[in-house]
Amino acid sequence: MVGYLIQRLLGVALTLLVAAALIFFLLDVLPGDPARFMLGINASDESLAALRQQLGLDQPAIIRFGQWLTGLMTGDLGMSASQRAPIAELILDRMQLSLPLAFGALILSTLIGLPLGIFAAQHQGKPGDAGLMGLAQIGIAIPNFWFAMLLVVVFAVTLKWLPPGGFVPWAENPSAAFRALILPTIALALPQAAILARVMRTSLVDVARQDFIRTARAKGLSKSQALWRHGVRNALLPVLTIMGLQFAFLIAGTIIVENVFYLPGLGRLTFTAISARDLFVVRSALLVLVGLVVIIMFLVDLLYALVDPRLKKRATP
Amino acid sequence: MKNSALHLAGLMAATLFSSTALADELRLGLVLEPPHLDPTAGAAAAIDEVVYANLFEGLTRIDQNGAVRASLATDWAISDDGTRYEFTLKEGVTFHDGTSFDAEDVKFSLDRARAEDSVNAQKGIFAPITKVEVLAPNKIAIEIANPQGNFLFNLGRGDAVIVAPESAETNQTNPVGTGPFTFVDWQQGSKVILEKNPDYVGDDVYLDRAIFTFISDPNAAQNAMLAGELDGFANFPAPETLEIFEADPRFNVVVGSTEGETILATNNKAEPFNDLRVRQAIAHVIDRQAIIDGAMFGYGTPIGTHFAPHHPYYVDLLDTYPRDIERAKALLAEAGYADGFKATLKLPPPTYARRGGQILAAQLREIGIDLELINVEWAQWLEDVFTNKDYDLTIVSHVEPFDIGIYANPDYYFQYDNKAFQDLIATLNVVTDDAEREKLAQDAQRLLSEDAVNGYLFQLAKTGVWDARLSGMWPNSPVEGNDLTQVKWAE
Amino acid sequence: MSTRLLKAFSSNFAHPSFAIGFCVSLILVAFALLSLVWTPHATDIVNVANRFAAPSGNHWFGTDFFGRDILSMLMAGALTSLRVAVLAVAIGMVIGVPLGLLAAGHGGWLERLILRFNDFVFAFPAIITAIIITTLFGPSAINAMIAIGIFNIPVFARVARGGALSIWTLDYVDAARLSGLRVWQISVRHVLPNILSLLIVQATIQLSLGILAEAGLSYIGLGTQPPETSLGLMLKEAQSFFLAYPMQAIWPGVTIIAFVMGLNLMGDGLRDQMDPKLSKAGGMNVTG
Amino acid sequence: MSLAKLEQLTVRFGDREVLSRLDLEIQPGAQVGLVGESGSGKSLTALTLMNLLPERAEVSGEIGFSFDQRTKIDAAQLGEDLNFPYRGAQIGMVFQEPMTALNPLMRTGDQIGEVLALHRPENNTKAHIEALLAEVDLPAHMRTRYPHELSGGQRQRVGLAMALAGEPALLIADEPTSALDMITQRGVIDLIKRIARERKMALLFISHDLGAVAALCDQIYVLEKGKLVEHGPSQAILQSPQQAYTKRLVAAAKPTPRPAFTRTKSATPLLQVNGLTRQFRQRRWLWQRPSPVTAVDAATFELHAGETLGLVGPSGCGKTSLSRMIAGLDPAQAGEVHFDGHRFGHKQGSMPRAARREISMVFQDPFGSFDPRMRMRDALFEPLHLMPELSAEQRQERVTEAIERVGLSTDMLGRYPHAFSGGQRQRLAIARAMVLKPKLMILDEPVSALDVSIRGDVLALLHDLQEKFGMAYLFISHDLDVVRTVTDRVMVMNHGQIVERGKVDDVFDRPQAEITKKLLDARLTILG
Repeated sequence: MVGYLIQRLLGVALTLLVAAALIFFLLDVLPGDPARFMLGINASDESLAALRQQLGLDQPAIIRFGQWLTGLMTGDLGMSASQRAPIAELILDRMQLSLPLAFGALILSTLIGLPLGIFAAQHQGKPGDAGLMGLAQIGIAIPNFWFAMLLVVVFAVTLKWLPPGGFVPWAENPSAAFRALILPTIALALPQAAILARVMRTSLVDVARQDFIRTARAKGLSKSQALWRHGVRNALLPVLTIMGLQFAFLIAGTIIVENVFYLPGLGRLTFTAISARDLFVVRSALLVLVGLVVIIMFLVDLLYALVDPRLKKRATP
Repeated sequence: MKNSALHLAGLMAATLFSSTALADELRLGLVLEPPHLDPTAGAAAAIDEVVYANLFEGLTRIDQNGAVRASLATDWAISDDGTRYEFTLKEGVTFHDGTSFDAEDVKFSLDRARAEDSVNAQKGIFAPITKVEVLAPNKIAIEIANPQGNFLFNLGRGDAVIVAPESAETNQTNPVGTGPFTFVDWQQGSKVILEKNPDYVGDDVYLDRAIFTFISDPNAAQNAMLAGELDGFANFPAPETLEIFEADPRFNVVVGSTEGETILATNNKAEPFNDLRVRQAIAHVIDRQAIIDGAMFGYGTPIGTHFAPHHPYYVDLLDTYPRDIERAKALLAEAGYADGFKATLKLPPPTYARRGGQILAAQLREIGIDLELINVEWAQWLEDVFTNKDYDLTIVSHVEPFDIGIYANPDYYFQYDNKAFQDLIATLNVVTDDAEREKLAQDAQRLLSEDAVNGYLFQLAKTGVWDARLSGMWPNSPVEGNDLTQVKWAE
Repeated sequence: MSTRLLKAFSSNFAHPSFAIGFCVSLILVAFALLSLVWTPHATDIVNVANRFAAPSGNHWFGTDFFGRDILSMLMAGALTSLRVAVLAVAIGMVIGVPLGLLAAGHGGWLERLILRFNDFVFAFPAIITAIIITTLFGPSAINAMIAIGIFNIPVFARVARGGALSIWTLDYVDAARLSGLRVWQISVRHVLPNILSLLIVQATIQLSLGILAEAGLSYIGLGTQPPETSLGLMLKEAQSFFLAYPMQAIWPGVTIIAFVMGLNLMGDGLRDQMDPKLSKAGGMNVTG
Repeated sequence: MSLAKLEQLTVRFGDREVLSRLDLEIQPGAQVGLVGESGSGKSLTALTLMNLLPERAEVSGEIGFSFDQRTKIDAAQLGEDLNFPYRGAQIGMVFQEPMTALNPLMRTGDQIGEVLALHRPENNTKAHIEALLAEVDLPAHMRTRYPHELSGGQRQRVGLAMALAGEPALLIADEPTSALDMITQRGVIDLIKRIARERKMALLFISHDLGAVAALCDQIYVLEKGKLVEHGPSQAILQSPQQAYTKRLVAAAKPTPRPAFTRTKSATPLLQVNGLTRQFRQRRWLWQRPSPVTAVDAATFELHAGETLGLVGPSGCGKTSLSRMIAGLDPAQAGEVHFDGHRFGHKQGSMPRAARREISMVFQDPFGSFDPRMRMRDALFEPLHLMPELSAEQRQERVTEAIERVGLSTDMLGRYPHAFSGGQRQRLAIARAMVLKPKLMILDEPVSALDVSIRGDVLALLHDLQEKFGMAYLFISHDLDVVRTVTDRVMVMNHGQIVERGKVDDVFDRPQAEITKKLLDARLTILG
């Protein structure tokens, strides 16, 4: 197990290194001068040169890449060119929104999706199943930002139960921060829950057809006992894989709903930085986003190995 | 299951109801978040929109009508030749960090702004200064090379505010000024919080606390207002939604004007726009009202030249080239483009450009000019259009006050090189007599209009939306900023 | 088209959800393609005086903020969305399927390399790729298409590899090897035809995801740009009028939902008809 | 008084009647066999007794049990809602697939314990579970294993322990050994036999294999397409079957008829295999040296032109791996092959193209050996890739000849594989192997998947071809009787090694190696 862990961790590190190189060198060839953008259209050449030197833009790319990598290790990502604040701080600051949002949606979608999927599988072919799966089809087809828009109109603008957007830091007012995240989390989670419910149902229906469920029933268990005791855990395995993949979509989703709810998340940080040509921030933020996806996939793999005894001695991932 | 869901909803409604504003708190929405908070080290208007007149003060200040008023300088005298200014400073003033304010701070600020390594975005303002001299702790003299018609106005702009040597370097994240509000917190990506300065020397402000919240998405802005999360937007980002607010008695919609001349900027050196007849043809075909209606939902004042209509020197030149398709076609034919031609139109992000561009393209198609619309981000616009002049046409709003002088620079991105115009501006810059200045400015306006240097579209409106119980908000913005000193809630 | 697929097609019409999905998709595709040659009104005119017109005989769904006919815009928008999704699927298939076949056929280090590459690309959700591309080249429908297409590559590579691996264990592949056929010849002659239906099912699913992804990217400004139109862009533009003119946002939203649901129902129906063992390989990608 | 009784049991799925009016009776302690081909309804009979029929089944008839007391159940009442306390308690069941019948995520001890908790909670102890494992000949430590850590036979024993845990009066075994190899199968059958005797438990043993049933049961029921064909004491059924169907089954269980193979061979070896070794390298972690698992360990033998060499061994012994290396399908990790003047193997690299046209192969499964998407014609032309020098006409001639040789006509070639029967496909597979007129043909279980009646024909065809063209055969089979009939010499493999070789009669009559003896003992054919 430890060996497997180390090997997978090396894989994660390699993936991140390649991702870092890709992001850095792609963005490095960009046109556009951050200094010019910061100082505006009437800035003089001397001020521009002064700022460029201050930002380290006059060094060769490979050296700057090395510096960036070192920075990634030590947590010192340098200063934002446009916002004049330490990048690591900016990113950490945004994470207090993006992480709870993504993970909250992951948890909520699991809490909604899995029980509904199990329910539908147990009532396969009955009206409850058909109704739920119909809803799930709609849930999958709804663009999440559009759904978010509807939520805002109903719960914020009309009913005024919840704020239509914005964010208060946790440290300042935890309950307000929580409140601010309710609608975005729902907007993200429900379409995901629809997907999970479908996957869970399909998987459980598949498992229910398998021989060991019949064996369990031959022991004297009722149908639903057999499904709960033997089916659900087995059915969760493929669902776990999907959840790992879904996380990538959740990360993408947070970037989109941040826009609807004007939340200061990583997506917003990235977009602001792009329009300011603040590549220092863009590359670090992108790498953090990619890193999140990679790490979650790694965790899912790990969980999979923990849940499924068959994988413990798997040779290569 | 269903019951518990209802119960949960009820619970949320009971415990999590949205907060309402404190009595003397103002929550103002801004479209763009400032990159930092030092107005002397950046061009972004968003900086001034937070700090101008609230956190930082200059020697002079601009009032809501665009007039120059006393600020840190209570009084001044100008020498007869117009090259030496002597200011008397307000006494007892301290910076927010407790350090005292005197003439040395003024000298430091101005010298810093005009220094070689200065990163001030408006270095031009300080270029004429030859000498800054401390006469006494409360007296300072500034000498300039030539007389400047709008020197006092310029000193009242955000770029010329007075900072303290102790805090100048950290103003970007922790701004320390002399204004009636002090800086409390900046939640990156979200908001900036200011509080009343108890030690302020001068008229007390009414508000105890001001929160600037950054919302770039027009729809989110609208929702935030409707849900009561914000008290107002000094300049609401989406004119199309104003009718909702106009119909709602909770809100006041105040339409003022800005210093933003929105123009179809034209590369006067690029084929075929170097031909006056082509530019005239375009001028003949532009339907300004249709653009204002379509892109800005009717908010905006048509302009015939590069000048703000609310300015006393403004001349109405809307009819220099009245809309006349036949005439436009004839001019094109004369210029050798009877079948029209293809060109590009680069559009920066704001709505006026993106939507206006589509309408303009539809209009120019009437005379056979086929525009390829290219959307660009600001940085790319600055690089391609502004710096490298690699463009045919673009739509942009020039938001600096009294900036007709840019046409005198042949290297400016319009690439307009007219000796007569350059002479006019040179004279205007040194003349101080008002009547004479007016005549020169009007001549300059006419010349631009007749040369059809650019397509002149409209003056950007300032569409303010705020709580009907608020007073003291500026309807116009003669200078970049949101002056909150007079803002108060109705009893 | 493979016979099995044809069979799945005809036998599935008994299956009501497949029939609905197929008809809805077909109507919407026809509707989109029609806009190539004809729309009720031109979409590049601006008639501000006539904006937000209510539905009428002339404008069935009314007009938008520029006074353009919403039906015509929907048709043109559906075409852009469809084009982005189709080309993204094409990118994914043209690159992903050979990679998957290669991995399954060659095995060894090449397979490991391709699997690593797959994992790597999976770490870049379309939106991140789109951000990078947009930062480099500016936003456009083409960039959205490339970003979604890149994301489709590992999806198809995975499905193709999974399907191909199960084909490679069969005796007829050995028979072909004994006949002296090389790996690529076997992949083309024997493997590809046998996993084609699997790929087609995956393609319908990626198509529906592509339409959704295009909408999302256009919504945050990374996708289609005016004066082009797409369903996602229409939603974005309609958003600010939502309170005053809700129908502006309802029409494109409903069109997206119908399109995506139609394709998904169709894909599900086809999948149900497939060899259950084979479809497992693709089953993991219900959501791409 | 019977322990369990079915009267006039009829099961329908929609219009399809899958069991009609079946009467069946099991006396306490009796061993009853239920025989029939797949689809004959024998599994449904078992599921009826367990009340595990699929929900959409429509059932009529009566079921009687007399465990503690007599019960009669109207079969129409069967279903999830029926109070049915016997499942797992009075009736235990073992299923066919050892790979899938156990929950992969649960330790075996826990799976057994689950039955105890349900029906014998007082016995739910570690000691009792270990005693149950001991009863099925498994060591106590198996309790903490997961199913994937066990072999097929071990899993089937765990399944048996689970079925026994409730101390049933009736054990139903549904094809419990069909998925196992011969030796394991024999072990499991003997085990069931012993336990049934010791526990004085009634047994309903379901199988398609009359041999297996004959080894276990004293009563036999024969089912065909849902109808009871014949039943009676085992001896009577086996010795004097009355119905045609039963006669066929009995014949099938007897050794395959022997076609008269002539045994000519040349003196020069066509194929020489020297120290051929196949290893699967398993590397657990990146930095570990891979530890090889040896599938074939230094196989050395020769094969003469025109000779038929048999290769037998239990499943997993490496016989298929060896043949694949010789055919050039898999690389060798050591050793070499001299074939018809060509050399290949570990050092020499893969098989030269010129050698390819001299070797062909016929596979076991006639359904998997043709691409379902390719017309038969194209499949038969495919080997001619190796003979680019032939003209189109010559190619056509070759294919026509091959087709006619296997007794089929060319006008069927436009069809896809699914349009042919299993026997036809195997003939076509032989035709495909013949197209190149190779010197060596590897036959990997060429008749195992075929109906008994067809086996003889196919073997005769192979014999015929060998006579005409003088090909050498490497004949791989687990069926010792077939090997004995068709081969000259035989090799026995076990754990990757050739453990015994010699003239076929010498080996079979005087086996030396342990595995050969076991293989011979495990045969379940009805002799006589």
